[in-house]
Amino acid sequence: MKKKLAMTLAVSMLAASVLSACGGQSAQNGTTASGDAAQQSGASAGTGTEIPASSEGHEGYLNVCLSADIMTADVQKTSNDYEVPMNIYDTLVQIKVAEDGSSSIEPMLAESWEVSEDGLTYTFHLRDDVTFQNGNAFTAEDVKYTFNRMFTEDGTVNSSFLDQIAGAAELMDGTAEELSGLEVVDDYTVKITLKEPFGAFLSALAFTACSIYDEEATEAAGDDFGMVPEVTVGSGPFIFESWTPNAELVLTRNEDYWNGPAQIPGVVIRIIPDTETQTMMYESGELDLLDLKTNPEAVDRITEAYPDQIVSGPILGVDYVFMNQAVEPLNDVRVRKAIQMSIDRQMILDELYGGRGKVENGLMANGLIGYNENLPAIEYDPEGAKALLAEAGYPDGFTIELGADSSDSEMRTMITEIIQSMLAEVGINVEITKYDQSTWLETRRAGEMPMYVSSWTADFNDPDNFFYTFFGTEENSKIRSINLTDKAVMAEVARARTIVDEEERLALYRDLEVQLMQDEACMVPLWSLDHLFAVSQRTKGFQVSWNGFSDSAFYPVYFEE
Amino acid sequence: MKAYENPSLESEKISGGQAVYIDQQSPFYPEDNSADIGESDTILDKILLLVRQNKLAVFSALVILIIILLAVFAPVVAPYDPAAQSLRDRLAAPSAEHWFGTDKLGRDIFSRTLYGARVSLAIGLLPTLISMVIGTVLGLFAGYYGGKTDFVIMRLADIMLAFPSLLLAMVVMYTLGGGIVNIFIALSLVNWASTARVVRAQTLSLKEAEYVEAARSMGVKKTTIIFRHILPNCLPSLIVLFTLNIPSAILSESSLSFLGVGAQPPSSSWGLAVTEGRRYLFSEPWVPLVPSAAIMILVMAFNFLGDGLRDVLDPYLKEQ
Amino acid sequence: MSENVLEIKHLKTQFFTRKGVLPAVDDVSIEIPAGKIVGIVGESGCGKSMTAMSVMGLLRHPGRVVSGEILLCGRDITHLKPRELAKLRGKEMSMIFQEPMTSLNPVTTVGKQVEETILLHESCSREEAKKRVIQIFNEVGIPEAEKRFDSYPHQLSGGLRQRVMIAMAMVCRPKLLIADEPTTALDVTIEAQILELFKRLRDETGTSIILITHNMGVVAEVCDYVYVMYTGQVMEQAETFELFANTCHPYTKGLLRSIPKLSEKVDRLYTIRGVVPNLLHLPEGCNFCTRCDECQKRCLKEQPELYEVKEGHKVRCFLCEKGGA
Amino acid sequence: MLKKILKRVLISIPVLIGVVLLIFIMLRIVPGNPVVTLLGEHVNQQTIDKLSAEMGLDQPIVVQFFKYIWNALHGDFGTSYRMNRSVTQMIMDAFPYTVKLSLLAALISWTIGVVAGVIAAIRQNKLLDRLFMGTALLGVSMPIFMAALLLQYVFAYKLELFPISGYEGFAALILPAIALGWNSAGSIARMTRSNLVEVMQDDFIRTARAKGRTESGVIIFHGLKNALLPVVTMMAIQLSSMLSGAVLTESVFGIPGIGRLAVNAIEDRDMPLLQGTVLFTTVLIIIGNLVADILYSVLDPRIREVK
Repeated sequence: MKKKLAMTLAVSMLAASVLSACGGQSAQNGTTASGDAAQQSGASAGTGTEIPASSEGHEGYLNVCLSADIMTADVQKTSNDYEVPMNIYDTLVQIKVAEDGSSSIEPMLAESWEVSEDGLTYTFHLRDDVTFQNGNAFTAEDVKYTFNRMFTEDGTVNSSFLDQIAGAAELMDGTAEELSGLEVVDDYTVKITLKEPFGAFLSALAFTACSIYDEEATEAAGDDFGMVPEVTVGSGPFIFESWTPNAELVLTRNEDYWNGPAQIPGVVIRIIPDTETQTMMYESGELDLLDLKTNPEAVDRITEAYPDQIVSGPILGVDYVFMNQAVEPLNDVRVRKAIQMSIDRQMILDELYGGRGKVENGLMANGLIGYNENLPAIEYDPEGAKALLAEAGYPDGFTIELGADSSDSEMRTMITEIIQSMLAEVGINVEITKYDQSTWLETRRAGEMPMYVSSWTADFNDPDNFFYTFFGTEENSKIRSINLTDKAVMAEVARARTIVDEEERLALYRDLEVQLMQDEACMVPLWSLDHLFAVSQRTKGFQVSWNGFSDSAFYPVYFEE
Repeated sequence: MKAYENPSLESEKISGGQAVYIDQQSPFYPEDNSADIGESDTILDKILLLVRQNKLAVFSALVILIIILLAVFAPVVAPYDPAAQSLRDRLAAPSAEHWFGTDKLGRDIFSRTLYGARVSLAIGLLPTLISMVIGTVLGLFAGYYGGKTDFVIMRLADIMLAFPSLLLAMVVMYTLGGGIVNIFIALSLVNWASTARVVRAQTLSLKEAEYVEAARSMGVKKTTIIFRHILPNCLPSLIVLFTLNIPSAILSESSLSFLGVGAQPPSSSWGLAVTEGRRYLFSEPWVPLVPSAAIMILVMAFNFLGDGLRDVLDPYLKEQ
Repeated sequence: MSENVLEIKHLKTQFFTRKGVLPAVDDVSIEIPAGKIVGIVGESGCGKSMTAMSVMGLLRHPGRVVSGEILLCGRDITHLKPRELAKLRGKEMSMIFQEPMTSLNPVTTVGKQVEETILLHESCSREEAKKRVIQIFNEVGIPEAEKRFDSYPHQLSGGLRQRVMIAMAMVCRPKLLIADEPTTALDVTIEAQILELFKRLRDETGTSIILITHNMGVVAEVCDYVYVMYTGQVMEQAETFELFANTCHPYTKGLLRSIPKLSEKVDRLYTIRGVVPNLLHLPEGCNFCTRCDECQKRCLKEQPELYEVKEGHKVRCFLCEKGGA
Repeated sequence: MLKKILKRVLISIPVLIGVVLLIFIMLRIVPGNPVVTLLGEHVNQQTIDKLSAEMGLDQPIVVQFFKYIWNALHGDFGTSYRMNRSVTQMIMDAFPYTVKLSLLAALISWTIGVVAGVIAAIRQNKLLDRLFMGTALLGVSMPIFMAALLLQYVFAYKLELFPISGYEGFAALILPAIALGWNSAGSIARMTRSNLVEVMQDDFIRTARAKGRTESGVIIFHGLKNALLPVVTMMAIQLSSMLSGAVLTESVFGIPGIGRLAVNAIEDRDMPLLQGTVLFTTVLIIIGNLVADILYSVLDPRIREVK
């Protein structure tokens, strides 16, 4: 009898599995009719079996994907996951990219603003017709609340974008209750005072991390804010509808958006870890948008197959080889210069990226405010490099460690391998050491990484975002394992950000760039790249974000059937 | 082989349990066996039998041998330096110059595959050997001493077996970090338990054998009994187990590499080559397919050889 | 002599091994009269089991009947298709084996296993089949038959298992039952009971029985007629009484001498010297010459034939060439 | 019977504790502070220390261990570093996907495995044997992710018979399940084949032949039943390798199951999540072993009674 019982159990288990599987199937049938998404794009051979990514109730949504699930939609608590925030929140100001590639700061939640002569006081006049997605009206109090929260809430990571505001430090270490530099003048006017002039302040405010929250909703949500879609409220063009961890995020159009509702009903963001899968899904019409940066090897094929569906924009970022001046023999400027001269950057750019980008000779990325087109080129000259090495006392080269993060992209890994082999040509034996990410970061932050390859992309469109990050303070230069020895230059970098006069400021940055990158050869600038996206045939209006981030705003997107 | 880790069976019968003592007289052809092959069969005899009987296994052994030779003489055979890059020739299709084409950095895939064989063979052989030595010693002691020793060792084995092996290896790699040496450690640590179980079960039955009883009554030292009298009788099963464990080690390496916690570039393990090459499955299929074919050939060869060895060495599975 | 249930005529069964051809059964002719118990005796490997297997059609690769005829109730079954032969097995002829411990399927109840035989050969309902199983269990002396129906083999003693085997073999009332060393694995009291059962079954059902054994005592007890086999050949054949009373072949003599007798006091039990020769390397002359106490020069060169020494008593020995011994 | 089950359950307890301890220790000796990774680029040391303290990472390991055990006993496996969610909740969300995938894969592998094994055993060394065992062995010999990629490429991308990726609905599960099941089918086929070959040498098979079963009847009614018994316990081992394989298949096909969680956890150095997923899978396997053991002893009358 027990045997019978066990058999019954086993059989019912199997049956349950089959049933649940069938249940899934019938649910599937319910949605196949909505397969219009699948009919799009170049996959003409579609036999009708492709099933659109979106599940029930998401017909006509834009189908996009991310490689990894987001951590939170609370933008104050993430330094990676901007896609959802970019679409569900608004910032005070925004950056717009013109046809010619130049970018400008434009109004968003703030209709207009004035900056005082000394560059210390910013007065923002806010829109009075904005409501949050829960119906609450947007007022100056929300701005105050949001910026205060950045310094007081546990787990926020983006305070550096706002810490120029007077009283920020006090608020952070608990000696003040409120952000003293932020004053609510009336419901629709906010006055912000900085502790010292900061030319890039508006650019910083335009960054998604400075999105404005609804005080009431955010307070009510508590720890659930950013984690539970229903309570994660913003004023943006899309509403955070649902989040199935590791599977998909759904954003639905905000019908009451102050700037008019978006033209697409919503966005389904699927989590597809495998980039090869992403490419296949795009080709079979299951995705409307494919980020070619995450799948560089598909670029040639995709651009060839869908030449009219490629949207491209420059990445306001540069890849660098970092060199630690605290490590022998990298403390010798001749050695650093030799390394600069040993890497054939143009060839790597041509071969790996099909030349889609620009070899950089300085710190700043092509497209950044203050970018210097006319920097002298760093020539590829292995013979000269050998001579320099001999001069520095290393005629037979030397051995140096290059630390790599094991979670690096395959492209990055290839680049380190190529650099290793190129440096071997001039006698430098590069040992690539793989660290897991946290050890890599910790070693780097401790200033002990001899060499590494990394990139920096602008958070806000200002040279300060590059110079200060790497050279602004002793601490900054240490945590990037640069350990800049020239303290005079460091002081100049710190001074530059306080200069009010734009021309003067940018001129100083240009000088500093020559000093740091050419004279002192602090790092090897490699290139800035173009960010390519492939869109489906029906998808129009998509724009690469101004800095070339992978995360995109979908408000401008529309379908052309 | 995993199939024999069956806990409920261990006291009943385990592959190769009473290896040498089983009654060789099959009712169907008593004359054949008792008269000629008989009980005095050595492992060598049985391997000779295999050579005559199972062409596939012999062929597999030959393939393995060739791969070993190629790996050993890679510097002689390989037409190129496996690390030499030639960016301009990257992803070149197979040609007279590059038999299997070139990879994403313009390195010769044929040469890399030859050198990769060293890594993959080492990963197949070394950790398997280490883990089996650990497992054998623990299994012998557990089986022979019984009691608390047995309980502790077997619970330890239970713990190891409770983990999905890949996950456990992932955790070890997470702790130690990527790299070939760490794969050795991870795989050695993970796979000893199944060997321990098999050896223990055999020891349990061999312990009762007359000649062991006799040795014991004459006062032979316990360790001597274990290693001189019991261990040799476990050897046939251990050889089979060894051959069949190698493929899983090789595959584990490729899985770990796929997940990014295995071998790290620029090393040239096959698993890593497949992983790195899979981006090119559409456009330059030779890049991932050559190393995966290499893995498959080696793994299959070991599987066939193992199956063949089991057929001749393991009386339970003797075939017609 | 009454009608023969089974006639084996010049049967040759060979094993085609890699090392050569093994003549497991070499020109054997056996007759089994209805309602009799016929014994086949010999040491292990003498071909007695192989003869039985040949009859049953249970030879496995690489063994094969090479020539000869096997007539079951007058019908030649040597060339039947496997499927047709299967129909006969269990119905017309059945077999029980030496190892009662392992000859039953360990994961099925013994009742079901016996029932299976009925259901295979006769169309009858399950209930009816079960009834018949219980009935035959009673017949073969299995106590508490109904309870035993649901027992698994491992729950039964060796003797009971062998009774189950007999029940299974007898349940369809076959004309011929081959019992291959049915009592070897059992202890003596059980052996006696089983042998008694054979006699009873024979008497009650009229089934002919081939009893394969190496035990002359068993033969003496139950057999009507005896064949002595050695290296695949029949060495001597006679009615039981005749054989014991008038043993001719040196091999048979040796077998008989090796039975300990309480009446005689001996220092050491007699054994036939030497070992059974390898079938691949049989002596040129008489197969037994290597071990024969009475071996002559001729025996080394020539193969003796079966010489009839008396009606129904044949001997393969030159000593009996002229009849009588 | 009940006693036996109870005994098996009791024996599992030290195993479970050992598993927790082992995982716990292994994950604690990892160098590097996970908080650093977690917080990313824009963060200062102050924040790092604050968060480390919040997560209890500054406490002695023994304290951490007992806290963990205590919480785990209350169903709380901690909070994921990266996702900032309850690990228990994440596992519960992911579990159904993995279960569906594994069950379907198991169904596939058992069916294919047993059928191939039987055919191979019957037609030993004939063409069919070679064909079936070859296919089965191909599954065993191929890296499972390669099988997944090839299936995906051929059947989803080229032939467009199935969705390339996804987790909703039956169709989306078929390819991942085949990729997963193919791998195990090989071992099952091999085991079935060798068991069957072995069983077919047994005495009771001869008995079955003697009672008039045709060869196919003998195999089906007597051979298989005995040969498949050990395969039942194989199911438990299969469960283990299925869950291992799910790690790879789920990654390729984008199924948000337990395996994905584990991979994510490793990529993100998310210790609580990794700990939770590994523990959870291990418990599943222990339970699976237990069930297989019990099932085996239920199916095999010999073991049923022996204590």
